[in-house]
Amino acid sequence: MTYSFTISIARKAGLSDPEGTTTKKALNDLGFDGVTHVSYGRTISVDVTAATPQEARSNIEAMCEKLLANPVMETYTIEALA
Amino acid sequence: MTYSFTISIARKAGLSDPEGTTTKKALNDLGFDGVTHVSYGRTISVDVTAATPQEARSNIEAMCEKLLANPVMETYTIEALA
Amino acid sequence: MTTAEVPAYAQLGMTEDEYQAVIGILGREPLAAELAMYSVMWSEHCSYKSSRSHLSCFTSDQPWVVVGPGENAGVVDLGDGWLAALRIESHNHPSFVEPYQGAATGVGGILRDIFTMGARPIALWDPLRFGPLDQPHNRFLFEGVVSGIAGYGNAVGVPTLGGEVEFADRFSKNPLVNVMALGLLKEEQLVLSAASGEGNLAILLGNATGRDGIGGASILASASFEEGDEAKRPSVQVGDPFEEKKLIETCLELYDKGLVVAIQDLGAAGISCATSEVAGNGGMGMDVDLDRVHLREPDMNPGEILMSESQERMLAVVTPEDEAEVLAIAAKWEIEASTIGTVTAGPDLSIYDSGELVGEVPAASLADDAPRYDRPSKRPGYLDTAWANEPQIPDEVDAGEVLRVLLDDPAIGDRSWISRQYDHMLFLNTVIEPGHDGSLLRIKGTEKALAVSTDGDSLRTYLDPRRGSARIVYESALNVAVTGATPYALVDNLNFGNPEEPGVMWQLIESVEGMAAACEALNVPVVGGNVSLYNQTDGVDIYPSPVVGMLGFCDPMPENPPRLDRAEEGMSIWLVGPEPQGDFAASAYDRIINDRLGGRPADADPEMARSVIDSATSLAFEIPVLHDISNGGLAVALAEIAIRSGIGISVTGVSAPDLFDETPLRIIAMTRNTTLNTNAHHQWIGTVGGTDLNFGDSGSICVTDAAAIWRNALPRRMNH
Amino acid sequence: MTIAVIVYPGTNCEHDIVHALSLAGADTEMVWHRDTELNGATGIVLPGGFAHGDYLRTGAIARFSPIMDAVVDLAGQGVPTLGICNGFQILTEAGLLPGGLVANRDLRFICETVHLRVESTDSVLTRAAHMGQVLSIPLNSYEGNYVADDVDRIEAEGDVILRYSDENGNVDHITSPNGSTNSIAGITNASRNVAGLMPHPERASEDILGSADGMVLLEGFVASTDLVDA
Ligand SMILES: Nc1ncnc2c1ncn2[C@@H]1O[C@H](COP(=O)(O)OP(=O)(O)O)[C@@H](O)[C@H]1O
Ligand SMILES: [Mg+2]
Repeated sequence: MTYSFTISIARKAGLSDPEGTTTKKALNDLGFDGVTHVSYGRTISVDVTAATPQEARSNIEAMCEKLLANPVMETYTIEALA
Repeated sequence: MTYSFTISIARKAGLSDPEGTTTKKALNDLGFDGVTHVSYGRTISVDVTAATPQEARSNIEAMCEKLLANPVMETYTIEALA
Repeated sequence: MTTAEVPAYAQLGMTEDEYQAVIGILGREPLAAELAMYSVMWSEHCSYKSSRSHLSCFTSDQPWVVVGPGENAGVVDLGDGWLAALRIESHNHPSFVEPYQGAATGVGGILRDIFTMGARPIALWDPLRFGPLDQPHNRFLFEGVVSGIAGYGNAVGVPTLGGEVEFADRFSKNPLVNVMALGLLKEEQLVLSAASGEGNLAILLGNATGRDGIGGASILASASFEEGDEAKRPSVQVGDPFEEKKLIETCLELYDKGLVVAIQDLGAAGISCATSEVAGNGGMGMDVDLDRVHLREPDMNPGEILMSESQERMLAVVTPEDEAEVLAIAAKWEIEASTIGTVTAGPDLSIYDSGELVGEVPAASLADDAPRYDRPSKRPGYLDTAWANEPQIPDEVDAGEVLRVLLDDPAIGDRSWISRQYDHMLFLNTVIEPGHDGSLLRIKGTEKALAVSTDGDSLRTYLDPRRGSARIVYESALNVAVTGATPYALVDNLNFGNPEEPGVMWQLIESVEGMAAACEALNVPVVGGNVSLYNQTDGVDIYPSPVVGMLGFCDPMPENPPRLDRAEEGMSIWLVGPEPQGDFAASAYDRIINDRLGGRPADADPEMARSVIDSATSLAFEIPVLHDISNGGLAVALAEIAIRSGIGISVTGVSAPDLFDETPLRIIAMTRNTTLNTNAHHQWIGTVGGTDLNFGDSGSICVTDAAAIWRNALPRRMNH
Repeated sequence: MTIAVIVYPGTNCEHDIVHALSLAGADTEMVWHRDTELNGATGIVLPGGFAHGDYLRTGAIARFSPIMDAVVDLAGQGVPTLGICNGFQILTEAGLLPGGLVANRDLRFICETVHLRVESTDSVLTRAAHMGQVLSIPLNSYEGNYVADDVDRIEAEGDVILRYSDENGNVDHITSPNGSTNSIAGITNASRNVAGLMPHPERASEDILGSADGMVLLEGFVASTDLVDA
């Protein structure tokens, strides 16, 4: 059975987020004055075959820990898709 | 009043996704054999001040059209955060 | 008309006559896949049907030419077993649709042309043309193209050593993105694209085939753009420099081990073009099995597989004995490979899908039988009006004030906003980096060096295609000569409007003849080129924009080649070349200060060209500063030296209009002593020193002020 | 006495570093990332480039290459180990050096010669330089912006070996070319045998290339490999 997940990865608070900062400035320059904060994240969608939903999720957790997110700089959340 | 939104941006179907392909291969190499597909996306979180929630959302829609998403290659969805 | 009423061939951009020609070749109506193949292979982009007959005036019979036009890249001999491969390409329409990916895939494509020849790509250059930067969309395109070139070139591991850029209104809806690449190889590594040996195998290497850019060649590169065409966007191709890097290393290892009989990159029209060309070039045929093509999307039909323009793919012909080793090398570099075809005695290219024959055409007919058009040409009416509209230059000008304006022009100001985004140092060959005249690269382990300059001048070629085109050849020759190199070979890129308009054909013919004559005068072979037509949007043609890439060669290289930043207190300044002739047509002064365009550019004298270019080449071995005069005339050229060296310059006896005159074939030389060792016509004009650029009665400007304006010209427009 | 130069798919500075190390008198051997042995290596260099296309995160996939067990092992034993640019990024991903590298402040690639001030001579890379020395060395990266969640500890322990400065050695965090925290350009580990930097010393290895200032770093590194028993 194949399960689909979306992993959202964000830069840890307090570390610089040049993409966010630059985009905020660009939006302000374009006349969107009301924009007060912008931050960037990445999403990785993964399809994985496993025997049970639990196994699939624990697999995804292992992937995040090992490769997909960098614990020094990032935090992540996992969402299972229906 | 400040409203928060998260914009999720995905690459249009059919376009090649070298990052996704390379990451899938890396996961398989690491022993995650069950991974059958990986694709990449990005999220942008924006805080915007506006008089009404409607005004905030229409602002966000304009930002997406103008700057945040690349209509040639990407599709996007907007989510309002509570 | 609904699509149902338009015949299939017309939907694919073919004329009725062309369709009849296909029927004539096959003796029957073409199958769907066959029609698709002819439509793309006979498109302007692939077949050069409008321009081919005019390109014959270029010559390339010099003894140092190893491979002339016709192959993927030209190849010249550098002695001691070394060869250089060079090529130029355009990716204009794709870059307008999606600037980052359009430019990126343009870089990928030109690199494949180079390593297809057996060469390691060692450098890139990027001649660019955009609309004015005060319009946000033009800034968006410019930013996207530059980052696309950077994103792909840097990651694939090939340095970008320079280029050029122009901004003019007619490029707003049709920017020009050309890329030139240079490769280096040893004699024994040279490979060509002609298949031989019945029973040899065709192996497809690299990326999986997906629905990328199907019909891209015919739709994007061969037809004019209309407002609203952005809807054609699904044909955007995504570049993968990582895949290309692995493909380069794979191919170079295959050549090194002598495992390749022939090889061809996959560009426009993908598999159909590559298989028919390798087979046709060798007078052979090929059986191709589409089931064996590795696909990105499983449900593709034969026509899609044949036409797909997925990037980063190569087709290698190898012997059956070597197949296993070739596949093993591909696996080592972590790229996919599948054996998709077998070379036959010919003449047919036979395509099978699920065991069924879906197409069978004479391989050579796709290339050789493409139509050729001798399209009508007529001198366009705008010329008389333009020539009569002569520039008016006042006798009294404040040169300092004029310089303030000129140095702020984005095509005159510091272009390191661009080149800083490019890795221009990789391989440790770069002796003269971007920001001077020509680039200079050493060849490690030898005394030899290569110099390159790319040049175009669209407004001058608009005012006089013949003279303007000759002048860009001379300018590029001077740019390489001031590094110590001798002009050695040229590639050209003909960016023109809609060839079905007689005025555009006239521009093209005049331009080609002008370039050919200048090359002849310098004894420089034209070893390759590219033609990009239909650069027309909403009925407006671009300015005719031929671009040349000149390769210069020196052996040995000067020990300490001239640089713009080597001017020092007390040096004498010399002006080498003809007296100023009042040449202001399309000059920076007339365009920027007077804000108009008109007059007829001066003709460059071939005799004078040879004399000045030769003298530049030899002076480069002796003196610290040597700079050719181009955009903005003497004043701008001197300002560039003063700014880069951080020191003042005093000029005596040059009147104000002459400071901005753009008479061709002139260079500035600086010497530590009071003589200049040259036979070319020259005169002393001043001395280095102080803090100002001082033009005597004609005005002055402080070097630090000039520097600030010059440095800020692009950043102030692009960094928001 | 051989310095192993690790080559990942997408690495592109391997020939350049070999060239410069040989000018510094070293013997080198290129090692493919799928290999698993580094027998007899007296030093290790992870060169610049775009390992695995820089996809996912720079250095993230390379960090799991089969050769990395041997790299981590030898580095742990004190073998001099140097990461340049992408190699630095791989070393941070592998946890051999603290912190990480994110996109440049202005979101553009930067290729230009910058000035670096030597902050510590207590590392395999900076041992031949002198404190406060200003070096002119090319930077070439998109993700060169150094971040760390424990930057105060890194500073306090003296792990910073190179900082971006002006030509006179003045450090101004606002004008650091890429926005690096505290203008950090290079760091070392607690044992001082692993070092990483974003600029490319091999690109400043001969006067004809515009600067030979990188040689003091590479010569220092080669000298420290001479002290290792293979
Ligand atoms: N698009 C570009 N990309 C990289 N370098 C560029 C670009 N445009 C200009 N340059 C560099 O700026 C310098 C000056 O260019 P240009 O004024 O066109 O020279 P010239 O007038 O001598 O032909 C050259 O070194 C050139 O390579
Ligand atoms: Mg010049």
